[in-house]
Amino acid sequence: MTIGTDHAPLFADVLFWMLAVGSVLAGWRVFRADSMVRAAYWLLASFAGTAGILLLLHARFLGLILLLMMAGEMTIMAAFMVMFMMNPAGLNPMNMVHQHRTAIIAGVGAFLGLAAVGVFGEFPARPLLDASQVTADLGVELLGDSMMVFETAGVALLATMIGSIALAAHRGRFGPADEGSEPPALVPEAETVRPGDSRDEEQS
Amino acid sequence: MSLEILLVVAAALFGIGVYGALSQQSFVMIMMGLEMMLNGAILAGVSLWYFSAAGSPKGQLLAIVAMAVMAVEAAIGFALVINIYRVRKADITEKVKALRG
Amino acid sequence: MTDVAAGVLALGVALFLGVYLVSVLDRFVSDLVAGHGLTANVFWAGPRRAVLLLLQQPSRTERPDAEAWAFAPALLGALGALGLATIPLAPELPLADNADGIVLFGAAMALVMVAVFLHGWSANSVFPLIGAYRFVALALSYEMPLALVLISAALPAESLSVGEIIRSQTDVWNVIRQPLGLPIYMVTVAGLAFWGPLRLPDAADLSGGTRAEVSGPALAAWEVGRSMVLVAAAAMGAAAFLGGWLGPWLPGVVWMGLKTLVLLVLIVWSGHHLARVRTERFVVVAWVVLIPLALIDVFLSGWLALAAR
Amino acid sequence: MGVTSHRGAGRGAVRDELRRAVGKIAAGSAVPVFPMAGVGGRDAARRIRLSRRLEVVSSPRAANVLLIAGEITPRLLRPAIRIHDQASPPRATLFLIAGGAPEPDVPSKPEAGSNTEVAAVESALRTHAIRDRFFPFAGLVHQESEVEAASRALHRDLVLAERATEPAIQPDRPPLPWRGRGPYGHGGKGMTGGAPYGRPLPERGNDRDGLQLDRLPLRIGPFFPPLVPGLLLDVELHGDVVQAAELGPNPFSGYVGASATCPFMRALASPVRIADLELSRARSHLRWLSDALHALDLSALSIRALALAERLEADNVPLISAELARFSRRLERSRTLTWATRGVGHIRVDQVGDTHGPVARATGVEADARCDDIEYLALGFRPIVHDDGDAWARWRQRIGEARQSLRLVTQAGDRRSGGAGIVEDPRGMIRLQTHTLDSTSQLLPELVTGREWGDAVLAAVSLDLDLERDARLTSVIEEGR
Repeated sequence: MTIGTDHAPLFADVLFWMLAVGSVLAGWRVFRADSMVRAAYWLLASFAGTAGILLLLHARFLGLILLLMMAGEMTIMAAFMVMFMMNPAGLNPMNMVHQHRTAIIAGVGAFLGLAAVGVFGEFPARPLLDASQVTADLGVELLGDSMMVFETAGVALLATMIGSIALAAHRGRFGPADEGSEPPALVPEAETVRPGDSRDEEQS
Repeated sequence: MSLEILLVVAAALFGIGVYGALSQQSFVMIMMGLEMMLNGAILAGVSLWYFSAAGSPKGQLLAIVAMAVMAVEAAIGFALVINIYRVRKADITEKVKALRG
Repeated sequence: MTDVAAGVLALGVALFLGVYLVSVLDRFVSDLVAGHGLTANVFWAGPRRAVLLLLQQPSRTERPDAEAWAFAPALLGALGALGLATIPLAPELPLADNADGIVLFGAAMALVMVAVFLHGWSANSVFPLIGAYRFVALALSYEMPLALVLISAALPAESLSVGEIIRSQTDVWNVIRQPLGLPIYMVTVAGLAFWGPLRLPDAADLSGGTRAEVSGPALAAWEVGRSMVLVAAAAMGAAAFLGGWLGPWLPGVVWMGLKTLVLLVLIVWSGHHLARVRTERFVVVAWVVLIPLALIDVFLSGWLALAAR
Repeated sequence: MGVTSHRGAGRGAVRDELRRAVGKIAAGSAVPVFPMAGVGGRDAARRIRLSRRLEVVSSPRAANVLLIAGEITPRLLRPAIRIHDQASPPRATLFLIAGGAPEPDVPSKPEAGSNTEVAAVESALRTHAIRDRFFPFAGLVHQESEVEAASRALHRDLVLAERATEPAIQPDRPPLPWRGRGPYGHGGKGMTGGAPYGRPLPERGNDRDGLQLDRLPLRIGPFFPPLVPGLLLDVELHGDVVQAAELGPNPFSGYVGASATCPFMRALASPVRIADLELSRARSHLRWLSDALHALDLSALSIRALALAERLEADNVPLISAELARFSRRLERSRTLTWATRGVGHIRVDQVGDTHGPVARATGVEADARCDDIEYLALGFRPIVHDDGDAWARWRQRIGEARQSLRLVTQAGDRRSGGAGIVEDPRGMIRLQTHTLDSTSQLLPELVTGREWGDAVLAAVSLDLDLERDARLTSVIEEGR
């Protein structure tokens, strides 16, 4: 099932155009959707289009990993939105936009600038010749010459995990963050909830 | 399918991302804008790898790093959203501005 | 092109047989456990029910996301088919053996989460929604062990292609070489197809969960899609841990089918014997027990693979 | 797939033939039934699980036949109508209106002309009136044994398009149009101003993790399958965590009187054979076991438990006893069952209060009216007690008591007990003089608050509530005054 540019050019071209147009359209829909769950999944669709193009470019591993990662991430985003607004589940229309004009100008400007670089820029023409070893090469590179990059990314991810848990947890760095498997009790009605508030009284 | 077209598509994705990041009120939607920009960046990187790097694996490495950045951004973003929400009860930017004073 | 057509045909036949088999097995085990006598009804009940559902009218809720609601079952079925397409059912069957098959399988199974979440969310109703985010919690916990044990299975083969993984088991099957792999994988299979003890999103305490508001053809499509994911996952288990088509005397396809059947029987049996676990307890177990075990599995398999070189 | 079809020559006829052929295939499948139990209909509604021709579905959406067993009281009427309209066409309703809503516990005839019989006739008349007024197309049977055949006939006629689907009872009004202002129709200022579709946006409240999230108010019942019929529960959900729970009114109260067929009720006034009492108790516990297994998605095992309960008679006690021993060993050894129920719905000793029966005994309170009964003491009766107080303890408690009851049946011979105005029924103590109504259901809101929905349901199931019994006790005590 290796579909690539060298197999059937017409087929690959048609597929590419479908994926490219689909990806951009889905990307546009992300910010026009009136519900965040829809927005999250339009973004996933946009990523899926990109992933398809990566597959066409023989970056198979990257394309599949992109899809795999985004499936999880976008579902978490969607779940977040449901969590913050069960009205119910963000199915009611919303206005999520502000400073519209500035944003459009900036977006169009970025597009024009980058597209100009793409069209008029000079890039060396040294295309990929042998697509059979792409994934293996990437593996060797990751655990060979670029081990440092790989390791740095790994450590950064670990730091992120720790940092985000510390940030998101109920009590911050110095206190119990609802530890253990016992579910925390319900917090009684309080006007403001700050770290440390209302926890003590319910434990007594 | 040529390098120019691929780069234009990537630029379009990036531009949409810029628009989204600037126009949205909700933190999570702003994060989606950032991800959209990274989406364009990944596409551009892989296109360049395919057409002008002779398949050197370092080009793919760039895309992997971009994905790691995306994961970090999402995780930290969600954590910040929860934290701000916890402290200020706001999940959109304008509420935070209003509470600044 | 004829190769592709033959492959698609083989895939279709395998999926159809697999889904039918799941329906027969489910009735069979259910009747056995319930103490009913066994009758030929086991073979007809599934198709009859499918036809009945096709005659039923689809239901409507107030303001659903209609597109997503219709899309979710289709996506689930497509993912099952895609997952099965990565697995070569026999050495001579075309279409399958993708060079990165196991990553493609992983990506397809990760997208199951999207299908289930959309299915629950788009109905605009409470219990389906609760089912949907139950599944998010469940899926985020089993994805990691699933990916890790599949990677371990790929280590001795030094390839991400499922065909190579099967060939690497010529001497000894992965189930013996990596004893931790198959049990962990089977837990994640139950999660993938939300079957048996991990039937959390469609559970009885949610009155059917994500499918509580669904009826008619959509319900039939959803159940068929779920069975397709189950079949794909069981076939992958047979390929990655039980040596796929390898085996004496019989043709490869038969071996593959038999091994898949064994895993299907295990899962279906568990569905009628094991109580549904609680979401939070499963999440704890997945992160505290399954992931470390899967990591140990990766290290041991990697070490063995290096030693064998 | 409407039921109207153009009967004509040519293609229409071919299509009709095809439709018939397909319909015949579908007619052979198990009938998807959604049971709704009113007064006195709970056992009949449960027993349809035993039929292989009928399939109990968990949601009315998937049902073809809605079974309404027993009397629909006014509080049950609106929910029943809503469920009827939710069922996807083709749909049909089947009423089971027994002449006197007999309980199958003990085959004894009520004395002619008694209050019970009069009440039963009145109840049947009321249900007929409801059927005539709201469900004019519904089928009707008088015997539980006819339910299967009648459901199948309805189902067959429906899928063969020989019977029109029942129209919705309430008009299907579309939700209010979105009265939005502002450029995005979002209602004005902010992200979600206004009241979408005429509904206010949810209020926010603190969740248990200190976040302010949207609350989702929800009314559960009275026909929510995993919970007991008639239970109305107003909950407020945060995600799937129950934030607040409030018990609704008992829809049966005022509509059930003393039942002369229930051996425990008779034992209040006059001595009844201990064997009858204990058989009845064992049956009740096994029926509960069936319900609890059903709520855990173990429908095949649930059928097995129910079959034990329904087969249990005075002459096959040793056989059933042996089967139950095997079955209970299997359940008690099940790791997943333990895992699912241990620590769920934990009741502290100080919460027990007025509660008695197995729920109290599973919390370590050794309260049992049988302890004060000489006849029982002569049989060497000692109550079973567990201390854990969680759902798993209650599971083991009831299974243990069912086995103990079967032992007592074999020992009891012709001994009789009762007549002292106090009796221990499967759910607790009934006392005529001092009015202490069992308050197990009052425990429920406290047990489910702060729990995830799955745990909340398991906790509720483990209490073995019976709202009909509650209503009956109230009426008996009021009559006694």
